[in-house]
Amino acid sequence: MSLFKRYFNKKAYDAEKTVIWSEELPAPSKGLFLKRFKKHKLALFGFWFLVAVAICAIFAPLLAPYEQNEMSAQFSAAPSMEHWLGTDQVGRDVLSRLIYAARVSLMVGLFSIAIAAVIGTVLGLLAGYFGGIIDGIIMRITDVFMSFPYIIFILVVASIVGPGLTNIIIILGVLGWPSIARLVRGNVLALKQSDYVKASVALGYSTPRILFKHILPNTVAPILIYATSGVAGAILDEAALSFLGLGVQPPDASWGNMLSSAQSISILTDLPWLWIPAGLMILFTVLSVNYIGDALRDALDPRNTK
Amino acid sequence: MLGYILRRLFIAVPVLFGVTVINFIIMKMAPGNPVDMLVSPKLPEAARQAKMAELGLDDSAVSQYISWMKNLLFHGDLGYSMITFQPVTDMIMDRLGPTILIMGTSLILGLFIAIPIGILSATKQYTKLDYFFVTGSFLGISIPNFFLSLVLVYVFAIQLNWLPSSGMKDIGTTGSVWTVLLHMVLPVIVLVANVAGRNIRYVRSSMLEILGQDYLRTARAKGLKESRVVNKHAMRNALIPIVTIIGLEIPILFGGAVVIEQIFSWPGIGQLTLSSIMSRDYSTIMGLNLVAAFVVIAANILTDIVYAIVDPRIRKSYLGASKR
Amino acid sequence: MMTSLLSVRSLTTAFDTEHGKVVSVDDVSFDVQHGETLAIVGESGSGKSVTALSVMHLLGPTGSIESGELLFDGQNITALDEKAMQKLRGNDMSMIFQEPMTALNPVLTIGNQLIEAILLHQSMTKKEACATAINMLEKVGLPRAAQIMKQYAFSLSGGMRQRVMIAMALVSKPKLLIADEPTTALDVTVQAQIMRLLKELCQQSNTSIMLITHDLGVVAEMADQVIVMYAGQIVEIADVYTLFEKSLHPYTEGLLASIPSMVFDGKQLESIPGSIPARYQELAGCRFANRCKYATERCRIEKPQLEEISAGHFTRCFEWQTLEKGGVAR
Amino acid sequence: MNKPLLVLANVKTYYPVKTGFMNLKTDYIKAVDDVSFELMAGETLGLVGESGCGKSTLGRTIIGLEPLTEGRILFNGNELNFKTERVSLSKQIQIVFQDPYSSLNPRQTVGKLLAEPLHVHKIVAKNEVETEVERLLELVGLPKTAKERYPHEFSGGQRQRIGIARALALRPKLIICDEPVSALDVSIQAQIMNLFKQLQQELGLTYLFIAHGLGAVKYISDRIAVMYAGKIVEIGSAEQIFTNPQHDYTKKLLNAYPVPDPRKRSIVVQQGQNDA
Repeated sequence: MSLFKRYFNKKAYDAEKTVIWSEELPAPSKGLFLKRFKKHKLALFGFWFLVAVAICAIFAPLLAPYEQNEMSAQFSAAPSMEHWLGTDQVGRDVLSRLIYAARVSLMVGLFSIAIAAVIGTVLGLLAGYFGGIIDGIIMRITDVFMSFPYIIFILVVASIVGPGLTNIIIILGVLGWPSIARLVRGNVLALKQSDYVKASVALGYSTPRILFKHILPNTVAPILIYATSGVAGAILDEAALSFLGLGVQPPDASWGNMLSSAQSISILTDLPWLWIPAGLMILFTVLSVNYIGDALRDALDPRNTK
Repeated sequence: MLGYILRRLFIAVPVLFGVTVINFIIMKMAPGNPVDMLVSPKLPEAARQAKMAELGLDDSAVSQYISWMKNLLFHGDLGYSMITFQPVTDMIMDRLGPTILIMGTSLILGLFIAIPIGILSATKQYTKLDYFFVTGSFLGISIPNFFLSLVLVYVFAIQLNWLPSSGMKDIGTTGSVWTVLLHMVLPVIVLVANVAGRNIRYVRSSMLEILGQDYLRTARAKGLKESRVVNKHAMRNALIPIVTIIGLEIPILFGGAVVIEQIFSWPGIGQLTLSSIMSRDYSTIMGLNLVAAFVVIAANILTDIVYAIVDPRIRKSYLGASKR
Repeated sequence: MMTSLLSVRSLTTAFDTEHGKVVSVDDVSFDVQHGETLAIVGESGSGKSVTALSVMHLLGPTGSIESGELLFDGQNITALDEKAMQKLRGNDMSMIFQEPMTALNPVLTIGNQLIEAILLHQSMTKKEACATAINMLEKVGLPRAAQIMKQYAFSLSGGMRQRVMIAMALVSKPKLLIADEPTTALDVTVQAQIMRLLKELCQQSNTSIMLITHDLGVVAEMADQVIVMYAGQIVEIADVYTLFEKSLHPYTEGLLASIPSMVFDGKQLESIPGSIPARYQELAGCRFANRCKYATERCRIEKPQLEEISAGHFTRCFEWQTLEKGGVAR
Repeated sequence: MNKPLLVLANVKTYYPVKTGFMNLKTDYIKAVDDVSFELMAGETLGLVGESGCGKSTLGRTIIGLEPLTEGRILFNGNELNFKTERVSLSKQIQIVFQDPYSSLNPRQTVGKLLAEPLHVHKIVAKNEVETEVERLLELVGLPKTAKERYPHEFSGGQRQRIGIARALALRPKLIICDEPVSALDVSIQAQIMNLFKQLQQELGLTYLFIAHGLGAVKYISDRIAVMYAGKIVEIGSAEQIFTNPQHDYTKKLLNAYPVPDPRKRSIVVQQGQNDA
């Protein structure tokens, strides 16, 4: 049966006869993503705010007027030309600590979600694609993990493994994967039914190829959207942990632990420069991330044709 | 329907089992031996061993787990606190009331705010009003609840001196309903801001999805007023997925309660959790964790069942299955 | 001559999109007479559905009527406010849609949705409305109507849902029924039943039908008058016999040739090459020129107008005489 | 055309459905119920039936996308085993899907989409992949420039051409055409049908051509099988099915089709019928 082979091996084949006509192609549409993203003015603002925070974090030693633990003679000093945001009870410059603390929030936000996304994506892919017992086991584990109230679970684990930046990142990452796994699994289940994945099976592609070249790229958008809100959540969680004293430990600065001292009424009342700037930094950072996530949702949604 | 409920309960069994196992493992991972906290370090080794045997701590982890489960299942007994020596069950029961009070109030108030605003926002998509509500909702989810608490305390308790900022009642009094209500205001505002913030967007997007459906065009083609199209045809469909919110909110509220109760010295589960964590009272933590997980699972089962009741499509498929 | 029931004059409808304003119905005029069935034929993107939605004022937030006039039953409804339109919709003009699967509200019973439609336009008690609803369901050929009243859409088949839709649309005896691809989503055997039902019921109540379809077979069975649309414009208007016997537009000719017949004749299937150009609004000449075997240089640089060839037969083509002679120039 | 290329013997595809109290009972949906036929090399068999009759499931069972519950499927005399021979079988049997919007990976350019099977199965040498892709595009009537574009930039008919080119890339003998024109506009349907026919003549392909209407398969089929509720109720030459249908259901299908001639109007429906 070599009709086909003969045809394809024929060096010069009669193109005129085979080509029915040549179709016109529509003009390519490019830059739609940016166009949609840019419609969200607040997301653009959030983006530049985060860029500024990131610059502060990266170049903290250059930008901060003082070392984060450098103590001056003035204790609990109100904002002045010397110390723009005043000093804390042991005479450290609040602005400098604020700048250094940006490192903590950004690192926690990015790295913990990276860990959670990797674990969640792999488990979600496995559960969704293979189904059956594998799916059953993975999904029951996510059920168990999601049954614990998240913050309490984190607090308990943090109290056992001990506080500190690295631990916080690992805890948030290791405990944050279940919702991503569920999201990915749901997407994979839907994509598995799609004709293009069926076509890939019929074309004899290997399972890893189908999983990683055909299914995964099409779940990236929802993962990315979810991860953005995950970043916001992780920043808030780290701040809460540090605020409660189970996160980043002094003397290292974190926005959360800078607020911690305000639990005492006298600091709350008398030294507002100690806690208000840190609170606002958390608020604006998280707000920026959330706005970006919202814009991403609009820009990446393939159903969105408006 | 009964078959569905039973099956749903049945699925929960392995999950609950998993919860207890993980809980137990975490406690075993905890550094230090609880005995060392109970007995004086100067006690001779033999006496220490005797104490361990008495507490059952020299058994294998598996048999410890089994006896712990036995106590839980047959006596509802979660063991004793390592710090206060009170029964954990009693400690939790004492604290449950205040927590349910602020969690329940916040959940109900939050949804009462979020549902109408979310629906209004969706029907007025891309108007100034919509932007206003959406921005408010973003603020609600982005503000750290401890920061909002501090700001509220600073403004309303310290500067204006309108509201109390700590405890559930005034010190030395039994506490009338009115004073409890006053004490509740600030913590509830913080939780409501969160609940409403999250759910305005949820309701809004759920409603937006419904607003694009064909059957609303049918309703308009009938000549229905737009208000009726929205309030009858769209709302019914949009409210069904909202049932699931309650299941999703409860674990988040539990987490929020830890921080809020700490700041406002509210004598609930959250405060107990934090103080147990700080004092490494692992048997109490374990009990608390278990109760929390149990509440979460129960809430999820309940939402699933309510969902099946309110959605005729699902109701049908399960009714059909159990009838046959 | 009697005045027509619906008179559409130079209707132009546009939508706001990401790429700016897109005109999807361009200067469309036609009449629907009392008791007649007018078919609007075209493929996706021809503007046929948008024409129907414009008449109903159901274009949604992004669409709007840019210019033109709509006269319904002697009344100018072009700029009618929403409240007045609500009185017309479902009462004097009704609409049924292509997708019976999604056109009914999934969480309300069939009875609830039907009774709602009745009470909206007729003054009667709830009990009377219920009886009317059951009666109507029986009329559209649904067995056990009383039971169906209590059921939800998901428990009915596609054909049954479309019957419910028809019952809902005809319950107030409208003067005009707009049927947007009413049988496209259904199987052929069901399609025949639904077509017959529509025809019977509308004849009984002297309801005019505006039938939107892409299927010339359905047109041949149902229509009195036919409008062929292509890329937002009307390209041909004729009565159904004239259209099928001596169509004078190359697009109609191509469409007719590409319907597979049910007679075994061993012929090749004819086809229209190519597809609708992406930005046809910007073309200098005829929008069909790129796919037309009759196209000349003139067709590419000059816009053809709709021309009356004989009484009631219009075509938008420079080369209609070549078609009439029945030959391809090349 | 002496030896059958594909033989189906008592093919059944059942889906288990859990029912009863606590879902303990298992019922079966008989999607394909005892189907047998032979398909000769170079032949086209039209498979016709209404929605839910199991025609698509049958097509997907033959190419191993749905599990075979019972029965035998022989290809070239050998029993099909997709578990172990997927790679070699994919070069023999290919499929074209109904929906041109969901059957192409939205994140791959057309060039990558067509090059991938060539790479994976090493159909041509690495340096020839580029020209082979162009050749495939030309074969289905698309310009070479289509390579750099993403699927969403094409119209429905053009996407279906891409889908056909992808199926042809592995140079299969048998192509399952799973309602490939149902989702397209009428004028485009005819284009694609003619493309299928022309490709068959050029390349000597064998088709199992699935459609819901008889009209669609008339021009391309040598034989036609009519399917109803999981079973084939009638199979015969295209001419015979159209001129001398035997089974009542076939007659009903033929009658139900609207005749494109207003002078022969006839909506023939038996009384008291419903579609429940």
